[in-house]
Amino acid sequence: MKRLMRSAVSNGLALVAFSVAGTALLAGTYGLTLGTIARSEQAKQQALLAQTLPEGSFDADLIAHTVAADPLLGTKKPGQAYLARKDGKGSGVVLEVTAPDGYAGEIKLLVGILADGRLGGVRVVKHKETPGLGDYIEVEKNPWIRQFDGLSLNQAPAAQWRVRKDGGRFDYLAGATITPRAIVKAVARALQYFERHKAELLAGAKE
Amino acid sequence: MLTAILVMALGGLLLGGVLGWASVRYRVEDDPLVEKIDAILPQTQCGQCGFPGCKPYAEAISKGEADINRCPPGGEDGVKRLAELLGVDPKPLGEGLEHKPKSVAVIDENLCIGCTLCIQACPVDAIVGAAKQMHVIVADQCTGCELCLSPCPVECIHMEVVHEDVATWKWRYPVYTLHPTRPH
Amino acid sequence: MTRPLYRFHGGVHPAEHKAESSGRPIATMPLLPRYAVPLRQHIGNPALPIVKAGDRVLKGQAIGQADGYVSTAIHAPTSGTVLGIEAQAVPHPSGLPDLCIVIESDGEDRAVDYQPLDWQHLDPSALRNRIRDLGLAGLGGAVFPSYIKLNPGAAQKIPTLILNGAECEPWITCDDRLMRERAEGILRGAAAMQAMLHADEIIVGIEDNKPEAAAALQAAAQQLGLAVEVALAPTLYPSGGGKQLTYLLTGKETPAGGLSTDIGVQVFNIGTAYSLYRAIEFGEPMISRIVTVTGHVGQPQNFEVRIGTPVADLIRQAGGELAGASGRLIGGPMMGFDLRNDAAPTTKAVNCVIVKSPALFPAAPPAMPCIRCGECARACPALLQPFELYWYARARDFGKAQGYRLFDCIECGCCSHVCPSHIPLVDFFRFAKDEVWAREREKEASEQARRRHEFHQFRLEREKQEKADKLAAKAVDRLKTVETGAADPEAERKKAILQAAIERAQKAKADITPKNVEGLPPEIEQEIADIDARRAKLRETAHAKDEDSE
Amino acid sequence: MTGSPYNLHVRYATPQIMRQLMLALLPAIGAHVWLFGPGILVGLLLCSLFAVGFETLVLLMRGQPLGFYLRDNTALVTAWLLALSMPTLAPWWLYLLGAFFAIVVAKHLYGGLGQNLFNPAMVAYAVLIVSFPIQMTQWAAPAQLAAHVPSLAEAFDLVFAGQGALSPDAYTSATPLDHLKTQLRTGTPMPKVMGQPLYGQVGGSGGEVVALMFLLGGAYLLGRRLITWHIPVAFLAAVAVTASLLQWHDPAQHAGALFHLASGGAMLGAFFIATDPVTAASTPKGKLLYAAGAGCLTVIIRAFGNFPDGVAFAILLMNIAAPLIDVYTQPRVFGTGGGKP
Amino acid sequence: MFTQEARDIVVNGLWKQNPGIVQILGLCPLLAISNNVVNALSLGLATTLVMTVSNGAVALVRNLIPHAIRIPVFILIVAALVTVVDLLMHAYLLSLYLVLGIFIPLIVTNCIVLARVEAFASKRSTWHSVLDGAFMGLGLTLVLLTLGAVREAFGKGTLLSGLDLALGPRAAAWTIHLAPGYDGFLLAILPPGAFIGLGLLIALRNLIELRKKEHGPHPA
Repeated sequence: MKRLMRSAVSNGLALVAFSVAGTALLAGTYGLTLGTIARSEQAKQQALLAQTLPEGSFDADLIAHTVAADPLLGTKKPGQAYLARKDGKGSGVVLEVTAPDGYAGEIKLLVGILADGRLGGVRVVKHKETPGLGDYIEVEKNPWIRQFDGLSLNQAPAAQWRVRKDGGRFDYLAGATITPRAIVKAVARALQYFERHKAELLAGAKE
Repeated sequence: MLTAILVMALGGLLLGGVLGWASVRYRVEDDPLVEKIDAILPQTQCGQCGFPGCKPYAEAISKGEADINRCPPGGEDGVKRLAELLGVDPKPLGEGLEHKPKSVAVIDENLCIGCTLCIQACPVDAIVGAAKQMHVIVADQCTGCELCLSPCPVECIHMEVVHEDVATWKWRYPVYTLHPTRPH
Repeated sequence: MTRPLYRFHGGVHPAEHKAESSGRPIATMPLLPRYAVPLRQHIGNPALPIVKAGDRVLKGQAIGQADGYVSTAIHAPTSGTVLGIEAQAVPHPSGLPDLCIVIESDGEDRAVDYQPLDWQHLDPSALRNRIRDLGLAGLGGAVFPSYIKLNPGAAQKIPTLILNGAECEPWITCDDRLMRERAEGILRGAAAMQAMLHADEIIVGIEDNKPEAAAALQAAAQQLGLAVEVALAPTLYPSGGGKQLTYLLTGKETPAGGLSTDIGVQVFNIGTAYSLYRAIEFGEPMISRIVTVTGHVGQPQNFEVRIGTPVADLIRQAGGELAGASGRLIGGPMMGFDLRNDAAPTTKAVNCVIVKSPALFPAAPPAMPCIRCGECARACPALLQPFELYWYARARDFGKAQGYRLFDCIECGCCSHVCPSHIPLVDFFRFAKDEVWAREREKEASEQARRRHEFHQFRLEREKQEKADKLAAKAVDRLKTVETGAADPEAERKKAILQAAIERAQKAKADITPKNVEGLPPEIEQEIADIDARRAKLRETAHAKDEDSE
Repeated sequence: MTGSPYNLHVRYATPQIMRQLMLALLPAIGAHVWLFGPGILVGLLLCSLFAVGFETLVLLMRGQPLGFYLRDNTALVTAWLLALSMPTLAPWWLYLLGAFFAIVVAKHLYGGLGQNLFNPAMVAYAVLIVSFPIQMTQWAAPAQLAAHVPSLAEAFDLVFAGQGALSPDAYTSATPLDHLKTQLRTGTPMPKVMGQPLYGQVGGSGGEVVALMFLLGGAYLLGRRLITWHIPVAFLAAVAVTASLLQWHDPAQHAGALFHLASGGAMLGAFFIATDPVTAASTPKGKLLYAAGAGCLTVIIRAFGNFPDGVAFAILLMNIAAPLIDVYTQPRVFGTGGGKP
Repeated sequence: MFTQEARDIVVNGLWKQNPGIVQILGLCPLLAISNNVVNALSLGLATTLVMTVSNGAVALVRNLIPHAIRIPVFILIVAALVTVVDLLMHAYLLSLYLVLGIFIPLIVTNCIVLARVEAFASKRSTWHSVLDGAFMGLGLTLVLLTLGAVREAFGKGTLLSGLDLALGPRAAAWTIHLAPGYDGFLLAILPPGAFIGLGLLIALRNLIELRKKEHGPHPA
């Protein structure tokens, strides 16, 4: 019995020692990297958002605020909108948009719209399309998504917001039409959303 | 941060305590591995491996003190099965060791002087007889270890290879042509 | 005839080739100058020879006796002289020689005085022992000692007696001819069997390609007034397998690893029944049987052949091998094996000799890999999955093979017969079975060696301990003697020490001459005694020589 | 030492079995030529050439008897099955790659004939559809719908020189399965989709006739007892039941049993691919289970998966399960009165 | 310093007992993250770092660790080191960190790390343990790198794509395009490609060993 206790206590204490040493090491590293991690993440987010807006269209960090769910955004839960400012005034907005009808489910997009209703750019954030078939919507794989840059509802009438196969103006890759159709539709709807909520989106008053 | 350290310390104390207790409480004394190795060895008790019998060799293997390729009676097949058991690569029999066909010792009755030396040498008591009596080797019990050969003062013991007969004959692994027989 | 038949799973229809030999009546072999009777003809222990070289024997005289329970006797096929007991070619797939009693015929063919068995009045056990001593063994192929199978067992009753006249293997017609020509004898034997087994019914199973045989049996049954049911089974190999025939006629499956008696059925070959008839009616031991000689020979025919007849002589009697013969087969083409040496004698197991020719038995086409098409499984009467078995047997994974019930394989050869890739499946199963048995034996031996070694160690330890104890006791004694003292302490002490030393020496001498003569089996004791006697004699003669020289 | 020497009168030796299989494929090939133009012949020819070429190469490398194995026709059967599952008029290198994966990877890397775990043609198909989804989904349009049916010469041209002269839109169309999925994803209701000209009477114009011919070939194999009924019946029944269940659950989103049976590779799979004895389960009960699983998975993959047809993936998945299925469906051995070994 | 023993350790790590293709340990990251050179190299180096330091640390304190709790202590040490690496990468190599994702923390459960600690570092000197950790790690990295290169080359026709994730945007230009216009063989990049690739690597090694045995000067 005594042997049992002695073994239990000595092993317990040894493990305590190692635990404390290890935790201390971790705690130290954590403290050291905490600030850097936050800054890196921030920068990363900003860099991603910046891709959807032309260079020079904003001069300050984008500000996030929440927008309510809207069928035009394809969202079912409140999402984020990011306000871009130039010279202190709202110069554009980046919307989180969901295209619900991809070949393999939802496609999450970031749609950057300038104050004048022109598209700054569109980026796919998340999708489950077939690799090699529907994934040319990623900018790293194909410049296809850059077709949207600079377009607006005025420049391209509603009838043209379709892929070529359906009589519209957008290119697509043979064999995969569902994906571009979904994105084109989603972007067009996002533009409509912007037209309707332009004022409040650009005001960014809730700062 | 302090909480983190405290939580970890407490967890360490608890786990360490339990493990320390369990290590003493549930210590396994006997190594069942030895039994498993021993079961593979052919039990000739011949000592060619350099150990006095199969069990000591099995113990040495399990402790990592002996290689698995020291047992000639077990042959390549035995080495392979040991390798499988221990999860190591099989290897050829060690230097100077070779697998011999199964043999039994035979005493030449005309020469035996009944000295009992071979009886003492036989590890499996397969030799029967008493002092000044002719000794006889029970062929069924002889493992072919050859340990009785050297003690015999008159060299009356020799090994005889056990040949296959109708009763012990086995169907061979079928050899059949995979190549076409050339027509004519 | 109204009996419902139960179709067993699988089976094949090989070309029958029965007509070659079934048309001619059974002929008798003439007396030959020499016979070689193998000791090992039946399942179980080989017979123990009870004659030696130079002995004169009569036809039907026992020359070997049953050794143990599963064994039976062998008899001289004719009168003559025993030339010796020597290793000879025997009909065995190995081609290895085995011990045979070689008898030189004296041409008189004088028989011992056969004594019919009063089987209706003999004590059943005594009757069975007589049958054993007459050497009766199953003639269907398995050669199991008949006296064991004629024991009704603890239940004192085996309700169903089946006579196996199916003869499903191609080429073989010995049973067919026997049934046609000697139906009455067969049924008389069967009646004796029925009485010994207390069977309620006798069913004879015959494939429907032997209508004459069935008719002959039916007629004989009527004549004898014996209630025998002759069932015509559809011709389908292997309906003559014991288990298959039992199922075919009764719808009962013999349990795997069990015997047909477990389901109240005993099966005998019709040839065995005929031999039993000869044994009990005439007291004739099993010294002959019917053998089909067919294939590439001058005149295929059935012969009544004495056990021990060289196959070469048999073939010569059937018109000899025709030009282009390419070998000889013992047994049928499905389960038989190639005979290496035609000097080998026939045994109780040899029912057929087929001379091969390339036209009748072309060389096996090259085997292709198994594609698991399942033809073999569809053909297997034991409901096995031969392709799985083959896979593991080929990989020498015998544990797995046994899991797929390797030992339920009856080696009928149906799977090899239908294999579209021409794989010799049965060869693999035979290989695997033998390998499993061999390993089992090896394990047994090594286990025994281990136990003996452990006991050896224990004995050495014990002896050492005993010796130490005794020495210690002596020392104490001596000390006592010394302490108590005597008249002349000094002389007494010296004497005591001297005495102790002598004793010690004697003791030590006794100790280092260990004996290992306790609890020996009698035959080894006998052997030692024999050898010692020989040695003693040797010494005596040596002494005598010495004395002479002096 | 020969065991049973009577191994001679085999009904069909392995090479003949393969020849019978190819014979049974002929009606469907004929129908295909009649309905879709002679393009398929180019595919069959190329696939056969490449497959036999790779087979020769590997046999040489493995030091195995060449003529003996080439005569067994297994490479040809694999090639035909692959060519029939691929789109007609695919570029030549697709056939080359397919033959490589079928013969070298799926067959010989696993040990050659009889040793492969997966159906070689289906492995090749899966590799191709995953790697080249665009090329693998450009199917020849049925003759009466296509703007232009390529002649044999044009077909050669297309296969070797790429699209060149002809725009793919002129002679290709999505298969009904593919099209159905596309339409459903974009929200077209089921009845409207089915009314479109591509769908013919049952499962795509032309497609259902080819499927019928596969059925005919399958019936021939059954009649010759080269396959047993278990796998095709269980496969097709499972397809029908699963499809019906889905349709019953949501008629707007799922096509019915008849459509599924007559389209894609259902019939080819049921009679010619799932029945491949090397890769299928082999006990009677196991075959039923195996094929039912494959049929059920086929419809599920068609309905919810990322690729239009699911036959190949379903069969490959069940290939993995086949050995296990066999272990658990061992038939009762004679004399064991029921229960597993 | 480089005794025969040290040389053996190096050879074992890189070839004879290579964790990736001989011991077949640590497959989870090996298969998941080897779809291009940069990912493979990064994870390989991270693992090497962890192995080197943890082997060294364990060897250093091996005499202080009671036998009964050695496994928890090993895991504690390894986990602490992995978390440190994880935090550092999160802070300074964010893009790469996002790509490698869960596989950095998973190094803790990579059996090769624990295997070396238990089998080697807990019994041998610190210097040899460090060497063993480093070269076992490098052996794994080598396999990862080869696999990554093969998969990337076949799958995308490039090498070193994604270098910018580790070295900043400038490095994007360093990507090597092997065959312009090559569409890519997608299977190689998808998970099955990893299994096929690893299988081929193992086969290649076995082939080399076999050849060595056949033609080698010292027949075994």
